[in-house]
Amino acid sequence: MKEKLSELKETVARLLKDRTVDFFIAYQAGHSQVEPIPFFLTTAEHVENLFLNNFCAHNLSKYLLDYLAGDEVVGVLAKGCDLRALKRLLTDHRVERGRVFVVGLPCIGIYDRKKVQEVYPAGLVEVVEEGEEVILRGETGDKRVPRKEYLLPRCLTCPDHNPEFYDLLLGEKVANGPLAEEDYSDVRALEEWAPGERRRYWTRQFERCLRCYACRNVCPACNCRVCCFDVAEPRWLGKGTSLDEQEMFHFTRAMHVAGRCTGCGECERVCPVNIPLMKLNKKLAKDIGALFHVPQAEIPTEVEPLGQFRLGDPDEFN
Amino acid sequence: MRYAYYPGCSLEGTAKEYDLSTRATFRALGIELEELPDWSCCGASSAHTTNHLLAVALPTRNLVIAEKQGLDLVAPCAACFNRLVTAQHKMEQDARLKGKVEQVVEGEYQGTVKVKAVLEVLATDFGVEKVREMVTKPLKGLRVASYYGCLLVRPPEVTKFDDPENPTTMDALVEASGAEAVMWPHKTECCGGSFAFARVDIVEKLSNDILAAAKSNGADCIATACPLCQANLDMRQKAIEKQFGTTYNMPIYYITELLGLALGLEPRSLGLGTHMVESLRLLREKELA
Amino acid sequence: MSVERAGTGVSTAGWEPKIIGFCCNWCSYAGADLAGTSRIPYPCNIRIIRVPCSGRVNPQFVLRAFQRGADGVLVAGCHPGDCHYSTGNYFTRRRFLLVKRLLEYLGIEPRRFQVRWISGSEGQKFADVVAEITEQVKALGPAKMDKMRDVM
Amino acid sequence: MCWCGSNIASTVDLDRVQKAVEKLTNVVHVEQNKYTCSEPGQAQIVAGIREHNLDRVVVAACSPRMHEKTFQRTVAKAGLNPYLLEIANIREHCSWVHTSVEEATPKAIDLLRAAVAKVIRNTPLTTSTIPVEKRALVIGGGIAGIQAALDIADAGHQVVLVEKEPTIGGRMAQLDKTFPTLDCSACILTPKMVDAAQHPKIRLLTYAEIEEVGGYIGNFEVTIRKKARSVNEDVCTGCGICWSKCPSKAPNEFDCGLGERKAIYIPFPQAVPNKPVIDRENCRYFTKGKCGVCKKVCPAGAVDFEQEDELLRERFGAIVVATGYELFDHSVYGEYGYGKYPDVITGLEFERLINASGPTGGKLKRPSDGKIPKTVVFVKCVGSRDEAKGFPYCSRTCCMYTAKQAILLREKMPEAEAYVFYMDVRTPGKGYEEFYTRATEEFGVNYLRGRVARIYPKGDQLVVRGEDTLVGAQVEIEADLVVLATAMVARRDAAELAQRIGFSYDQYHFFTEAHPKLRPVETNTAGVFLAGACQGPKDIPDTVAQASAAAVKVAMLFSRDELETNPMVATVDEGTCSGCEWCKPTCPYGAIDIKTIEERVGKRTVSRRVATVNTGLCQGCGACTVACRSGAMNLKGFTNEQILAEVEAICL
Repeated sequence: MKEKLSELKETVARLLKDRTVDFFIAYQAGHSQVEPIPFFLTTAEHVENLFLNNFCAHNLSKYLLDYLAGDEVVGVLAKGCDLRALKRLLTDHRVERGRVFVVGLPCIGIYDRKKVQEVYPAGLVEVVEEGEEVILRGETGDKRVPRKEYLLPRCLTCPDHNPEFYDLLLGEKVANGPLAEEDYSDVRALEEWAPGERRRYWTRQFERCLRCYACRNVCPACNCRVCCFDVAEPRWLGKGTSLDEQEMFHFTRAMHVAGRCTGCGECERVCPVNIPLMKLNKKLAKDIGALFHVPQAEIPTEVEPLGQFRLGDPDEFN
Repeated sequence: MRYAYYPGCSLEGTAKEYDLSTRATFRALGIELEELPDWSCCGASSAHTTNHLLAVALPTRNLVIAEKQGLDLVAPCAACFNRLVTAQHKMEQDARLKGKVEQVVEGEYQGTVKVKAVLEVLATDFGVEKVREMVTKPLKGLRVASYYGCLLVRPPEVTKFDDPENPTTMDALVEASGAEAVMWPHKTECCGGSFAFARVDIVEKLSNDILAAAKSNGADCIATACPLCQANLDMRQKAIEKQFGTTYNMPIYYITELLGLALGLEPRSLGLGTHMVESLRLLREKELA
Repeated sequence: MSVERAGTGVSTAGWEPKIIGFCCNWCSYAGADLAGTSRIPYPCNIRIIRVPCSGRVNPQFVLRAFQRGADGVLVAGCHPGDCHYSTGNYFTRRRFLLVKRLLEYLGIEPRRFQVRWISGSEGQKFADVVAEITEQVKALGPAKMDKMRDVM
Repeated sequence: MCWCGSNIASTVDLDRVQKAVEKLTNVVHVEQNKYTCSEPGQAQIVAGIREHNLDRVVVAACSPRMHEKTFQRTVAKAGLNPYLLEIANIREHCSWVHTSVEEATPKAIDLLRAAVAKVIRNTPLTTSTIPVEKRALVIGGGIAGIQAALDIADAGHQVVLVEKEPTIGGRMAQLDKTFPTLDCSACILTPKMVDAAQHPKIRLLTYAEIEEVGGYIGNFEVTIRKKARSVNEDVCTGCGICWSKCPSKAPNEFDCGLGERKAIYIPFPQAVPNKPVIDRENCRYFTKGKCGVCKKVCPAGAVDFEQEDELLRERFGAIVVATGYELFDHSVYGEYGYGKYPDVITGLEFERLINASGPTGGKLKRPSDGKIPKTVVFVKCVGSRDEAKGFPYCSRTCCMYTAKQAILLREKMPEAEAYVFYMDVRTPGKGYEEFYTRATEEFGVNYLRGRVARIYPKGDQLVVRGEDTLVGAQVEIEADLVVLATAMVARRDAAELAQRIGFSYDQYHFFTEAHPKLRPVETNTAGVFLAGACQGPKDIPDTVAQASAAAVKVAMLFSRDELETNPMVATVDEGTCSGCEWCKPTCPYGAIDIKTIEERVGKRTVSRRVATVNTGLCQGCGACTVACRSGAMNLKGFTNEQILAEVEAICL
């Protein structure tokens, strides 16, 4: 991915210069190699600060919501997963296609900062891919590890190594196809537990919640103009932090993205207390697939699964 | 093309001509038949009126053998065909029954073999057009009423063969042989079937209707694809004529006899000349034999 | 919410469960009315909230009920095909098929949350459903969400 | 709080409830009375409101389905908005189903607490009004449409009657005589057709179809396609020279194809309007480019080859759908010859063959060779009551018209034999059973109970083989003509029309009434009514009755200048709405649209999409509110705030 940096710089510079875009959203270097941060460019002079490596996880298209009131054309760098997020925003009529210029970025996987830092708490220089393995090259030497184990979860089952559509593609398309099939094994495992055990499990998770709303803020499906958690009346959610409010929050969040979640897992990645939010999202995705025959890969759909019905839907309510 | 061949008991007895003509015609067309080793009774017509398990088990035994042979199965006799496909249908619908039957026949039934009637093999698998091309002695001037009877077409969800009310497969083959297929309404009327032994009066009435309909629609003869139909119409024709005071003198052929003839085969090699109603005279009159 | 009594040390003597029933105005509420006019007795634990259609029942209402201490929740609507508004209960069905599974996944005893189709002529069925749910919830014991902490 | 005599008071300790309720915040006054719904009871409420200056009222009594409207009127009498009232149902849901005071009393307190929690969040709701365009659209010019149009017009309202054929009259015009009186169909129908054409309040649009329907009750916007007739209706006098000189012929649809007509034609002599139409597919001028005889001979110069389809946009306050039925296509019955035997005909074809203005001049001649039939077999339930090849429902009219046709046959030709194969004989109608009895006894029609298994030709006859289940024997009848009583089925374009207008239809594509018993002529779309066989198989008396009922519904609607809308409708908080549109597909009435609003953001004006609810269409189900994640969509009278408050009050 790094190798595409110079092409990215040229491209962004050109787009800004010829006014194809009014500004551009990409990445810049963060505190370390494993923590790139978003970068908002308004002039071509800033392209030298652009940064790109295989830790660029952030979905940048969500920032488009900050530029709704206006007529600027915004350029955005998008991987396959980011494009699905953008599709979510387009399907929800939150962003107009005409106001986005998509620079597509083929991607074969982003590495999980937390996992890499367990091996290399500091001083990582770069990650070099070698077939099934990766070399974590650091100041204190190389470590060779199995590639699959260090990728973000979403990258394992990613169906879109190339973005589905774009206005311009960086480099060549890469070979497509997920590394692993989504089998919902983590969801199934939890389903097997005794109800009391499951209750205790979720209590432990929700107890930690700080109600920082990072999961919501990063989520492409959570794109309401006004979030129900932020209004005073009706009081959908209490302001205090208590276990029951936390549970109410997580239940509501999960239901609000049910059938709409793109499966990017950003919510879980950004959670400061490591609540396994994808275990909730995937549970709903799995049930929606089984009950209504809408597989995760088809989301975003033209009409959301909960906004439609079939006369022959399963009925267990009698 | 190669098929497993299930003659069934009729083709070794009353319908010897059907056996002869089927084998001869298929050979002439280049369709290979391999007789099912150690085949046994299909159960018609008594098994399904006395014991439902037996009615499925008997044909299944033969199906299991055919599966080992790995070929699709041709059953010229309409009753055999009907019993075989009925057994397949029943086991498809009922897994418990299938388990029981497998126990009885001491073998596993996979459902991999397709059971076919002679008409289907000739018209669909081989192809009407190819038959037409291979005809050397077109049966010009012969007016044939194609009589299908009931067992080939009913029940339609089981036999999955042609239109149950107005089938046309045999008519197409008749036309391919150079003869004229007569349009008539009794193609699938009941001939009385095995009632021949218990209620001769009914069989005579029903068969008379069929003969009368064929005659009034201008047919010289009737073509069949079922030993029982052939037997009722042929063997009882004299008695019927007596009973109803009429004269038909209408030969009842197997479709394979007519096709064999059109392909240039010797009439005797097809079994012609051994029917109850003189079968060669008409052909000679028309200068076809 | 589904924490079993055993081990909590909370005394349940004299405890009666509280069950909230969301009933659609046209079928299930009328069914409950019919149970009344026919004098069919049923346990007193249910409190009915009238909604125009079962499709009006937001899953958040259900969770709020549990959050505030309800021991059971019933959502009742017209039978599929009979909705006064043609299609409302088809959405109800989809939505609550998921909610029920999600609640169960969160460890909430599924018998505490039920969806039933009860028509305006099914007074007896309404009474039977209430009796059934009450009995089940009684067997499960109290379900206050914030009691969870005690278990930990 | 109502005692309801002892109905409530004997099971609920109302004094204890009163003590509990008095303590609730916002509650300033509690009182009990014996019968709240009685005059004195209501007067007490009015007095209470005035005395204590109340702005919200809770009545704890019977079901709101019983007396909510009553008490809304009561509080309105005291000057309060009627929607500032809530009912706590402590009778049906409490005192009547719980036996002990100890059980019922705490529950009653909870129910009151919930009602109080809700009522303080009630807001005054006003029924807005929408104007009513007092013009009705009637779709379909058969007897149903004609009757509805005449009744609405006689009530003093403008009607546009749209018919897709060149003439009105519909199926009834094709019939010969009508049961059970045997009066001539044309004799009773044609005067009505003329009335419809001459009525000053009715505008006929024949040879026209509905293209598009928008709007809602009181205010429908309809686009009507007036197909090119190729004849200027204003000029044409209907003299008939054109069709007598026209050289091209085509099968006459009106005679079920049994006779012929010209390419420029009127379907039958009494057609209304008596103005011909050119069938361009069969016209020599349009197919070959030369001819023009009609144009040359027309003394009025009415023939216009250049005429094009015309689109009319009209406003209506109500729509009556009366599009009728079609006959089941019996060619799926192989045993009856796949529709290929010319002498196996339908009941409607029989009507044309015995009709004096039919293709045979009223002499019953069979289609194949024109011979006069001596033996006619009638077969009932062809396509009806047959799940295998047709439909499971009963077509309702066949028993009677078969009896009629058999009688007509025997009356006209006493030497002919009539046989009827039937499953049951159903005669529920005035004079119907007597009529059937006349068929069998007076006219000697042979009724055979059983299905026909097969029909096949024999010589120039048809053998009908069936079973006589009463005798237990097979019967074979050698017939000259077989008449099939084929099922009445929905028109093939019925579903499409229903979708275009926006109401529902059943699995057979018959239009669905709003309630099978109590609202038989309304659809679930306000302002759209049904008449005749488009709603289900029907005979003429039932059709006319339904048409008049639909007309009354329209007249009722038009008796008001403005309509009060249901105030409990969905409403959008535009500030919150993201315009995501996910609410839209949940609305069964198509009441949600998206509009663009402008707002100031900083220094500039930007536009933004938000949902908007058409209060004329919204019925207040609230499905949209749950689809809305942000809560921008809310339902007046059942708001999120109110329901959450009820939940919390009960759980206290």
